[in-house]
Amino acid sequence: MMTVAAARQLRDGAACFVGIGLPSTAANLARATHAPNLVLIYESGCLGAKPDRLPLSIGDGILADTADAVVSVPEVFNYWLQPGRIDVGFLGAAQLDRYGNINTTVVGGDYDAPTVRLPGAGGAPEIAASCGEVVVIVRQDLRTFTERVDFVTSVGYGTGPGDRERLGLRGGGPRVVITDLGVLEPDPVTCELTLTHLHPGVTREQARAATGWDLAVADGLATGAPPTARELAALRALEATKSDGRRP
Amino acid sequence: MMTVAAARQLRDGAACFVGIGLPSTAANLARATHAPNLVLIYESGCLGAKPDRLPLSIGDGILADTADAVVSVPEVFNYWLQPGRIDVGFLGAAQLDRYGNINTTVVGGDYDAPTVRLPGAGGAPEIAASCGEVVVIVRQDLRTFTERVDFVTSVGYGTGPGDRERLGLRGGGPRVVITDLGVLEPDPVTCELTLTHLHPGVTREQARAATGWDLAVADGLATGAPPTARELAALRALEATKSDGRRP
Amino acid sequence: MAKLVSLTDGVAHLVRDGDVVALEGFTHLIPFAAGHEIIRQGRQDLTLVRMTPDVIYDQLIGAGCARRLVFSWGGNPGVGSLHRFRDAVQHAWPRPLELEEHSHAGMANRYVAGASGLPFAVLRGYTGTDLPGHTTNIRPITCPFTGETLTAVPALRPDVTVVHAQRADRNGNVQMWGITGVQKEAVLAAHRSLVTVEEIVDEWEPVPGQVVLPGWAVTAVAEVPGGAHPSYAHGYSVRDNDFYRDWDAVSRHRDTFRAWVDEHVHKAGAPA
Amino acid sequence: MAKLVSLTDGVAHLVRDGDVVALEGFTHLIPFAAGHEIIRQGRQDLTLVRMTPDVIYDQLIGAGCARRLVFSWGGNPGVGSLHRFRDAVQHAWPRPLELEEHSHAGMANRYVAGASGLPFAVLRGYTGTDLPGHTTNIRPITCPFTGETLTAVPALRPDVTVVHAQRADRNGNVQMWGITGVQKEAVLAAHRSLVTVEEIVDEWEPVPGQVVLPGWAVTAVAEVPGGAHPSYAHGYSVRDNDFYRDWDAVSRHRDTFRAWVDEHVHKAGAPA
Repeated sequence: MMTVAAARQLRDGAACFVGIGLPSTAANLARATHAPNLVLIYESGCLGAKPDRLPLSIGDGILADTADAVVSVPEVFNYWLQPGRIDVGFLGAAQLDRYGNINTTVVGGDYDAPTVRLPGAGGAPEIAASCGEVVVIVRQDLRTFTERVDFVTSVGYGTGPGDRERLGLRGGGPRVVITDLGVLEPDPVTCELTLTHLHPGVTREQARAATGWDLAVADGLATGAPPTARELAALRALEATKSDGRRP
Repeated sequence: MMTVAAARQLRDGAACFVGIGLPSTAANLARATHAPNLVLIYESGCLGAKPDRLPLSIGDGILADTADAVVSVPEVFNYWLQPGRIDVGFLGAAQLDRYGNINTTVVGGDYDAPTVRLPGAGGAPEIAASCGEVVVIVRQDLRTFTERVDFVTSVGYGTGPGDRERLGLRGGGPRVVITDLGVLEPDPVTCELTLTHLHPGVTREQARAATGWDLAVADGLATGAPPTARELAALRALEATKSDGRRP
Repeated sequence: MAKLVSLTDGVAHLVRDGDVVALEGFTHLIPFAAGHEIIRQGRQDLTLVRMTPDVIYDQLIGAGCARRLVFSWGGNPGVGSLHRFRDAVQHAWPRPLELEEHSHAGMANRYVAGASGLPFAVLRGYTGTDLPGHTTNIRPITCPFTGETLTAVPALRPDVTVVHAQRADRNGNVQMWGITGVQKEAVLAAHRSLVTVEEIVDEWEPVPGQVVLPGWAVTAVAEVPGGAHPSYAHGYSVRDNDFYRDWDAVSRHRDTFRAWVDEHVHKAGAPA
Repeated sequence: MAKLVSLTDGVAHLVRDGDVVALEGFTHLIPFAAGHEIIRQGRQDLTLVRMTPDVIYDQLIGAGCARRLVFSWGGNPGVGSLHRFRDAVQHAWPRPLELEEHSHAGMANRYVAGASGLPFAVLRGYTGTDLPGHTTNIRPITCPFTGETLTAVPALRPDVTVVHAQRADRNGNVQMWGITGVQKEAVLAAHRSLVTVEEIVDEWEPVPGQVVLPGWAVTAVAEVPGGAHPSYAHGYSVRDNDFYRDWDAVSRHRDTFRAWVDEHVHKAGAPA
């Protein structure tokens, strides 16, 4: 359901900066359903990749083979991401706070002696800064949805309204957070992430209980439409392209 | 003789930044005679071009077809010239002073209303700054060899010893100036251009009379060896490759 | 996706009076046909930007389209001077021409900064020359790590960039190869872009050395076979060196120049 | 001209204890065989530089070669964590590992600055994140034209860069294609370079998308077929995704890791 909900966020023709894993699956699902002209951009330098199977890494050969252009890594960041040419960026998170700030660096302890050392920033800080909008895909639980992130790897709305402008960040920031429980969107005034949709079968209490702050709930809280037969078929077809199903 | 003298300055295997006209002829003559492994670099982005005929422009197709690599114009300046990877740069001059400073911008009047508007800088300022050494090829007469250039387009030794270091220029500067009368080299102490060789049949008085400052003459002033039969044959073969001989 | 347009419509919609216009192409792939269309449509007060304002800008300047020129080398490559350019600078004919003058390295980096969404670029350049004395667009900058002084130049952001390429497909993806100069940067630095191509094809073969501009990064594409003449399109045509040499005589006098423009630009009309 | 060498000699002569070493390759063309040779030769106190210190640096770190890591993303792509990297950071095993941490954009630009002979690069990056608080190598810089504040990072100048490519010729010219990442910049930024290749050929066919490194810009080339495994060489091999998945279990414990290194690195020996 996370994948389907994420795919639905992508309008046809958009240029989309895709990381590996769920974002890649969602983007390719969108391409297989309602958005055939979605432009997939991978940080490995593949612009307009059209893989017919799901890559395991952002540097799989299938991406280069099917891309409109393969450019260098400096070029993808400097000529394509930085000037704001990418409409949508996907990000994951190990921790996320109420303003959509993201930690993928260290959890617990202090920076030099962390409890858990995570992979780090990668392309995320500049994706968060420069894409027209950001879609965050993340599991919703108390470990992840925290009052404060231990480390700001990528900026959402900082400490609230006006912060992105003050920092000179030119992209729009997180437009939507998609979890295994539902969908959150920033309040247009406070920028605080607000629960706007639940996935079928999930309650608002479950969502609030999985959140480390007092989660705001939209007045018109709705339940998302379940995956359609077409979406499910396309998703199954995509998943079947993974070579051996042992994907972690 | 200028062409032959210039070609002789190029040691085999050197990487050489070549402009069109006499430098290109000289470099290709060197490649056809004593320096078969000379690496020719054109500012159009052709690295290691091996033309079998003389191009009219630095962007002729023959250069791209025979190059080891064709790169973008920003790349040729940023990755190849600027870091000092090029051993030798060729420059021409509309005016030249005793410290090898070069003007190719404006002559006479003032900058906004010049007597003669020349093409301008092109790649020259950074060639002069960054190449391991510079070979200047220029006709020697009072219009060209002036006490002061009207405009410093490209820096030689500035106002004298230590100036290149003070300016932070990392290349060696002009090592030799080849004219239709002879060869000048900077004095190792004063940096002043000093006549070190005359072409066969030219006198020191002729050279001094064609110079707008009191031209220093080296103690061991020598006469350059006349072109060898091999050099002349190679030069004629090259000239014959110009499509119609109407080269201006 | 880039729109497929006629050359006439492309210039009419994308190039406006007073615009900052870059026509790029480093000796190869110079968009001459588009330049002629700009003359035919009588554009005025343009700021023309180009590393090497060679014959194409000699024509635009002589035709009175330009108010200002931003450049790094203004000559007829391998031939000599640009007489219309000189006449404009030395005698303000047909109108005065303001100059902003750089080195190639500076201009190339200004496009890179524009394409990168940065306000400026840093280079080792211009130091000790008289160039910084004649524009405010060359300034020192200090490395925050080493304290070294380097040179900064501001980004170029043309209102419109026009380039020529070998091929496009029906989605407006553009393919060029051979000497590709600074065209990618010039297109990406611009607010709008027009690409003329030798042909529009259903699908193309990848070619070694190709540069591809995705259709979603280009505003419009026009099919103009031979649109680079007397420059050339690698794989389609060769450089017309005679034209460049003959231009020296054509352009030397105002009347022969005017006659040439009348016949070869105005009377010839736009390509079908 | 680059020297043609054996992998053993290349590593012996070009990679020294205490060096700043960059092994680059963005998922594709990762020089694993060279990394194993560095382990076999027992290099110590290396500062390892790499945008994505994935399995190859997990091995070098676990083997105790590294004192310091400069990087932007340290994970097993598509799989999860790097257990040797985590063990070094969290428990200083087998020795402490200093970190200097950047974003991809920052690292890529640091190589670009190094390749360009500039002391620093400018980007829109890091702003508002906690990354600048943990290194002095991320600093603000002001545009001298607009007054905007941007971010500067210092050039990377590795003592030696090692990359893998598809082909070289006998003059040491190197040809690579497919995803070519930041390899050109990493090689040009370094004082010395070693390129391992699938094969050395007399002459090659140009390939669309190729990047060519001229032999005079490379220090040494070693023919090491399969030298990127479990990464891959486009046109020669495919990525061994099973290896990456299996690495998670192999690397999770110190003893299984040590056993793997003994068998697959030390006992296997250098390629002939």
